[in-house]
Amino acid sequence: MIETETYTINIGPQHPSTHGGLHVEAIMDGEEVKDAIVHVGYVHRSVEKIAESRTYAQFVPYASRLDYLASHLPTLGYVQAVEKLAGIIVPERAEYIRVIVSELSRIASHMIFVGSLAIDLGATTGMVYCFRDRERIMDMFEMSSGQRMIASYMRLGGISADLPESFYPAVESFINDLPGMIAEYHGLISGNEILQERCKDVGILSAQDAVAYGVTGPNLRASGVDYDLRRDDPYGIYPRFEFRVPTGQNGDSWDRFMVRIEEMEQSGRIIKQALRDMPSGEIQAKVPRILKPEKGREVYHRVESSKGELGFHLVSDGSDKPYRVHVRAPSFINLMVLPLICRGGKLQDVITNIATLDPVLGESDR
Amino acid sequence: MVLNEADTRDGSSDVEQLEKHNIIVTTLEKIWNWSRARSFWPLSYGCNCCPIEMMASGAARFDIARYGYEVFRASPRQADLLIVAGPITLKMAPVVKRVYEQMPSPKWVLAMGNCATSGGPFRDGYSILPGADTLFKVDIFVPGCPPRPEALFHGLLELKKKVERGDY
Amino acid sequence: MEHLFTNIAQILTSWMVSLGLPPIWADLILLIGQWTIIVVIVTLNVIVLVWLERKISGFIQERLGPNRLGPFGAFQTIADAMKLLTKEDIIPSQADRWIFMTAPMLFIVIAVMLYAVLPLGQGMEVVDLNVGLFYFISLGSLSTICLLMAGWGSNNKWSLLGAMRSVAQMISYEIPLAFSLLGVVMLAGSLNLSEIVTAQNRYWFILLQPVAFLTYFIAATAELNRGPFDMPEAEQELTAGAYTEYTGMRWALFFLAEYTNLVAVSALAATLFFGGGQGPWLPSWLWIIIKTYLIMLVFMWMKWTFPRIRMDHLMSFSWKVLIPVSLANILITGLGIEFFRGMGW
Amino acid sequence: MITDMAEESNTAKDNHMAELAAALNERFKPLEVNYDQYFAYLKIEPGALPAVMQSLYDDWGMNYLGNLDAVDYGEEFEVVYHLYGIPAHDKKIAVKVRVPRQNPSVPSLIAIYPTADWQEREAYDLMGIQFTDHPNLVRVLLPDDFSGHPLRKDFGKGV
Amino acid sequence: MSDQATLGIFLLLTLAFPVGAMVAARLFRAKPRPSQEKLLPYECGVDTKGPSWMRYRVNYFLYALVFLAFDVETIFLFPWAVKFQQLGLFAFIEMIIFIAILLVGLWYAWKEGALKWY
Amino acid sequence: MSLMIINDLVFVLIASITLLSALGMVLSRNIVHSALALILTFIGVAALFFNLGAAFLGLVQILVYAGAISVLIIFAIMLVMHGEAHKTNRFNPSLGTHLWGGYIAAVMTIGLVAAIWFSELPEVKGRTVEDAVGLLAGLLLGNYVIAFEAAAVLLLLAVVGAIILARGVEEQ
Repeated sequence: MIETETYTINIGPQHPSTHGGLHVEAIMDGEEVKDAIVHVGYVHRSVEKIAESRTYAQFVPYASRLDYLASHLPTLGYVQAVEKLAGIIVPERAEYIRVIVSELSRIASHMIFVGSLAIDLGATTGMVYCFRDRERIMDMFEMSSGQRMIASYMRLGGISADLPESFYPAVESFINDLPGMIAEYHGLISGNEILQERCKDVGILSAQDAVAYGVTGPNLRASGVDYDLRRDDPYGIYPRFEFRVPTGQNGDSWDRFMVRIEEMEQSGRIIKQALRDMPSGEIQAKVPRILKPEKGREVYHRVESSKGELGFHLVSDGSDKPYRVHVRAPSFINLMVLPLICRGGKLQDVITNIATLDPVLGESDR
Repeated sequence: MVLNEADTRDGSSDVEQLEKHNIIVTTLEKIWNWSRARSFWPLSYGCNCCPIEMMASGAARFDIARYGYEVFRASPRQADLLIVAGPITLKMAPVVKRVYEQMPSPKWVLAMGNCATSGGPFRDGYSILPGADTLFKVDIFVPGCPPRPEALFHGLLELKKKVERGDY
Repeated sequence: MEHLFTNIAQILTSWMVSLGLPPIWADLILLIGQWTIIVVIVTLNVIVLVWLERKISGFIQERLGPNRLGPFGAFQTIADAMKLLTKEDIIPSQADRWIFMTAPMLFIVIAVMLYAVLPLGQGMEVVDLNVGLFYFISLGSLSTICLLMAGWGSNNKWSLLGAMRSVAQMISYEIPLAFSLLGVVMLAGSLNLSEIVTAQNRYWFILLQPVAFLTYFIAATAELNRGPFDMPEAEQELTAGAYTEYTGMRWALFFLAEYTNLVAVSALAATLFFGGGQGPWLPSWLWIIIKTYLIMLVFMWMKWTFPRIRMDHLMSFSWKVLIPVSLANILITGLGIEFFRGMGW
Repeated sequence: MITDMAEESNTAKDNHMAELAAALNERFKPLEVNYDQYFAYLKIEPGALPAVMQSLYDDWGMNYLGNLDAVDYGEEFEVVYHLYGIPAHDKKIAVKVRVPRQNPSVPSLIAIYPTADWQEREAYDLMGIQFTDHPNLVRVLLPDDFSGHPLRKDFGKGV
Repeated sequence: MSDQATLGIFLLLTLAFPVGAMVAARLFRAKPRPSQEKLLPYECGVDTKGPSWMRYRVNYFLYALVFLAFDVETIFLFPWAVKFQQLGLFAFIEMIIFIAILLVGLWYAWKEGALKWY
Repeated sequence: MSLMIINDLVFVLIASITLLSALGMVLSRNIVHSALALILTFIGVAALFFNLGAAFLGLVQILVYAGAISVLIIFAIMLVMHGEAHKTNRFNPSLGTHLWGGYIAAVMTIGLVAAIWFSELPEVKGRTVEDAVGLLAGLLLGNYVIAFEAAAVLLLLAVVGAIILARGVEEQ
């Protein structure tokens, strides 16, 4: 007589907690999510096509606009891919500076993750605290490159400018304060029982599913898979640093949160070591003004971005412009599991799950 | 994209209609514009880098709340100001258009960042509209990629002057 | 000072009677005066409260908050209110027109009606109803209907979902709210609010009924749809919940009613647990304002600190924790009273 | 000195990839095997794709499809699959299939790698590759009413 | 005047308050001719799918039921609480029995999962 | 104008609002409108209680009927809602049902009017009960204690029965 009927509710594209243009069609039965259909592409800016009409060097700013929360990481991926393609060897000092800014980017990105999780769950104050601390990183980026957020700081074969003197005290004091900031997040955000209840056992992603769906980055590690490209497929000078790869056990939202918090600590460690070991010297390799890699060469280079495996597939046709650029965007692939982890949960869990998957739509949609 | 001007600009009340015919002195309109200019409630809309700077402008260091513009509304029904932060893609265009339509008059649009003003670096792309003004009338353009929060404030304060003049 | 307002009222009445007005007309005029004062206070208070909330949220978030318009940004809310007055009124075409239109109006009516029995100082209540406390609870239960009307009338999924959720929430928290007040009633032996205040001559009931106060506070937060329990307007989840489709003045009425309810609930807490207008040096009406504001500060503090609770936790918290606790509180209060009476105190 | 070290390790990588390529050649008898210091490239017929992938998954531990994309080579499209294993090991294989422009149809890999779902949709969306047996091959990034496949070299608007 | 008369007049006055506010708003607010799109329901900027007045699950109803039982209980409890100090021990025990019977109801609802939210 | 007349006028006003909303409840084609009209009826009855000086009973009417039962009814409507609830009121389907309903209503009304007409009502004019709540408590826990406890059992049975029914509904 009375079978409940399902209904569809559109979360997004214009919704405060979809981090931009994400559209989730939730098929609901009462408050329970029966299924979810994810629509992306609302920020599809045709980056891959534009790349084919830009020279290799001109694409660097576009790369940094992929993941705008941690703009150094996609830039790093792209310049290293081109360096692989053209066989450029980067000076030592530039490598160290790249590591420092990349890891700072990772911390900034994770800070936004913590803040946006807090605000998505209704705790506005948590967001403000994270942004307050992120401002210090933005200051450092501004010192080094002149831009706060989207610093196209890296160049093919090096970096655009050496670090200014004021950068060192800033980064040192930041690294020293980092444990205090994390303690504050624990006190305000993760120490809150309401938040814990909303995250624990919500959106469980098993290790098998995570691997099968190609989930990478902190989301994969939260599911208990110990896989970090910085250690397992090292690039740049990462093998020289000592750090731990944090993993979770359950693969729920709480683990995804805690893994990121711990990654911030580990990034702090890496920056400390990099500052200690950084040599002086050149910051830019000799790169021809018009770079023309060998015809027919192709390369797939991947880095561990703050969201997961960020890969660049470059194909060269011997001209000064890439023949094909494909970006393997971790957010895009990670979002694929959203229906999987939302199924059977509550409507409010969808919000938690989107927040803890931490997609960046600019990167996802390219 | 066709501009739908039917309800966009002429959002004037009875009293203002009278004012247009010079029947009532413009004091009342001045008062309304004074309050409108000081109380922009932005819609929390955004789809790229710029919203992050928008969020940063709400946070501790920049604090948009000083001007009273911090009331970010989730529903366009209660918003006055659409900050178009980020590129408008072909897929997003009908959504932005509708969100804009659904805001109550009087309403304003601020195009934040290069993408929203002109398409920015992605102008050459096949899936981008060259600026928000192809969809609706934009009151203030704030360039930058992304603009700093200070730039956003500057834009807002310019818009405030504009609204206070009744120039909208 | 203490009897300032009551004296003014008396003088006015006798003056009007001396002019040859029948006493009943004098009463009526006085009532209209009282009503006007209450409405003005309610409206002004909301303006102050919104400003205060923005300032406090700024303080909590290491920001400044509004500071450009007027001293310390105090006129910010006035600008907002005036702007809301001039906003377009959208009634969506699919809405259930009359229900959509009347819901916010009834909501504010119920909120203002609560003030009819609140003692705003010694002898300063509009009606000294001898079932005042019960009046408060009964009338409060009606506001669920208004939210339902708003949700249904909007004919929007977010609205209806928000409304259904908040009704489920409000009915669940109404029970512990009523139960937590029973302890106070047992001690005071009356439902009359001014008699409850008098009964606290020796001790404030917060000392005798701390558990009841906690239960009341939590349940009241849920009834007010505030803080961690803001289900009808869960911005990050339901866009704006039951209020999604409301614009301009209609939305402002909802907003006004929410803050009006906040003041009423805080004033009731001050009356029941903190001795109402009792306190040294200052007149009673000032004391009640101070106490009310202090309680409201705690409400704001909670709102700006906690994340939003999940619906199922919210419901089970009421039914599985608060109701048993408040029942146990009644039992213990009863036992305590019996015990002390047995001891002959 | 550091460059020396890098070169040394590069030759080691080359050798390793050469061995891998030889092993692949023996196992699958592909159209063409190739390698550089980062990948062993395996070029096969589209029809053989599911079988090859299945045995790479089962026997070689390549359980992680890192990347899937398509390149427009004029007369033909090339679909490239970059495979890795989790937990990490040193086999890195890129599988390539070439399909004619007239009928760009490739078997879908969803059954083996669920992660291929959106990536195949993306290749369909932007490059127009038809993945047979894909349960829901619709546009993912572009609006449904968009006409054409923009990443093809003959698509109009690329400046 | 009697209490109820005062309340009645107060109610009438209060009814005038939102009406007055809406009239003031009507006088001053902007009145453009709304477009069709403006009057559509807002659902994150896309078309809503299916009817918005949809069927809800039974758990709302169950909560309302248990609520009703307890609401009626409150009504019995309030007079008792008022007179508690005069009524004596016997009334106290009667009330404990009364509450206990209702607690059985709560326990049953709990056990049967009527208090589960889904 | 004496107070009596005002009193009568108020009574007529409240009674007509109550009756009109009752009519609206029956005649409305939209079931939710019916429910809302029913709430108005309840409030009207509460106002009648107030008018008679029985504030406590009036408040009980508001709390239980307008505040709780109406929510229950609306939730029940939401539970059985189907597509076009705003057009169809499920409870007035056919002419036959209308006739039967009208017949029963007429019989009940006549019975009620007759009962009021023929019974001798005691004169209560000018008597107000000061402490109605206290008296009520005394009676409930004194003379009528069996009825009081029976009410509890009744409520328990209502809860249990409703849960069993609802479970059955859910399983279908």
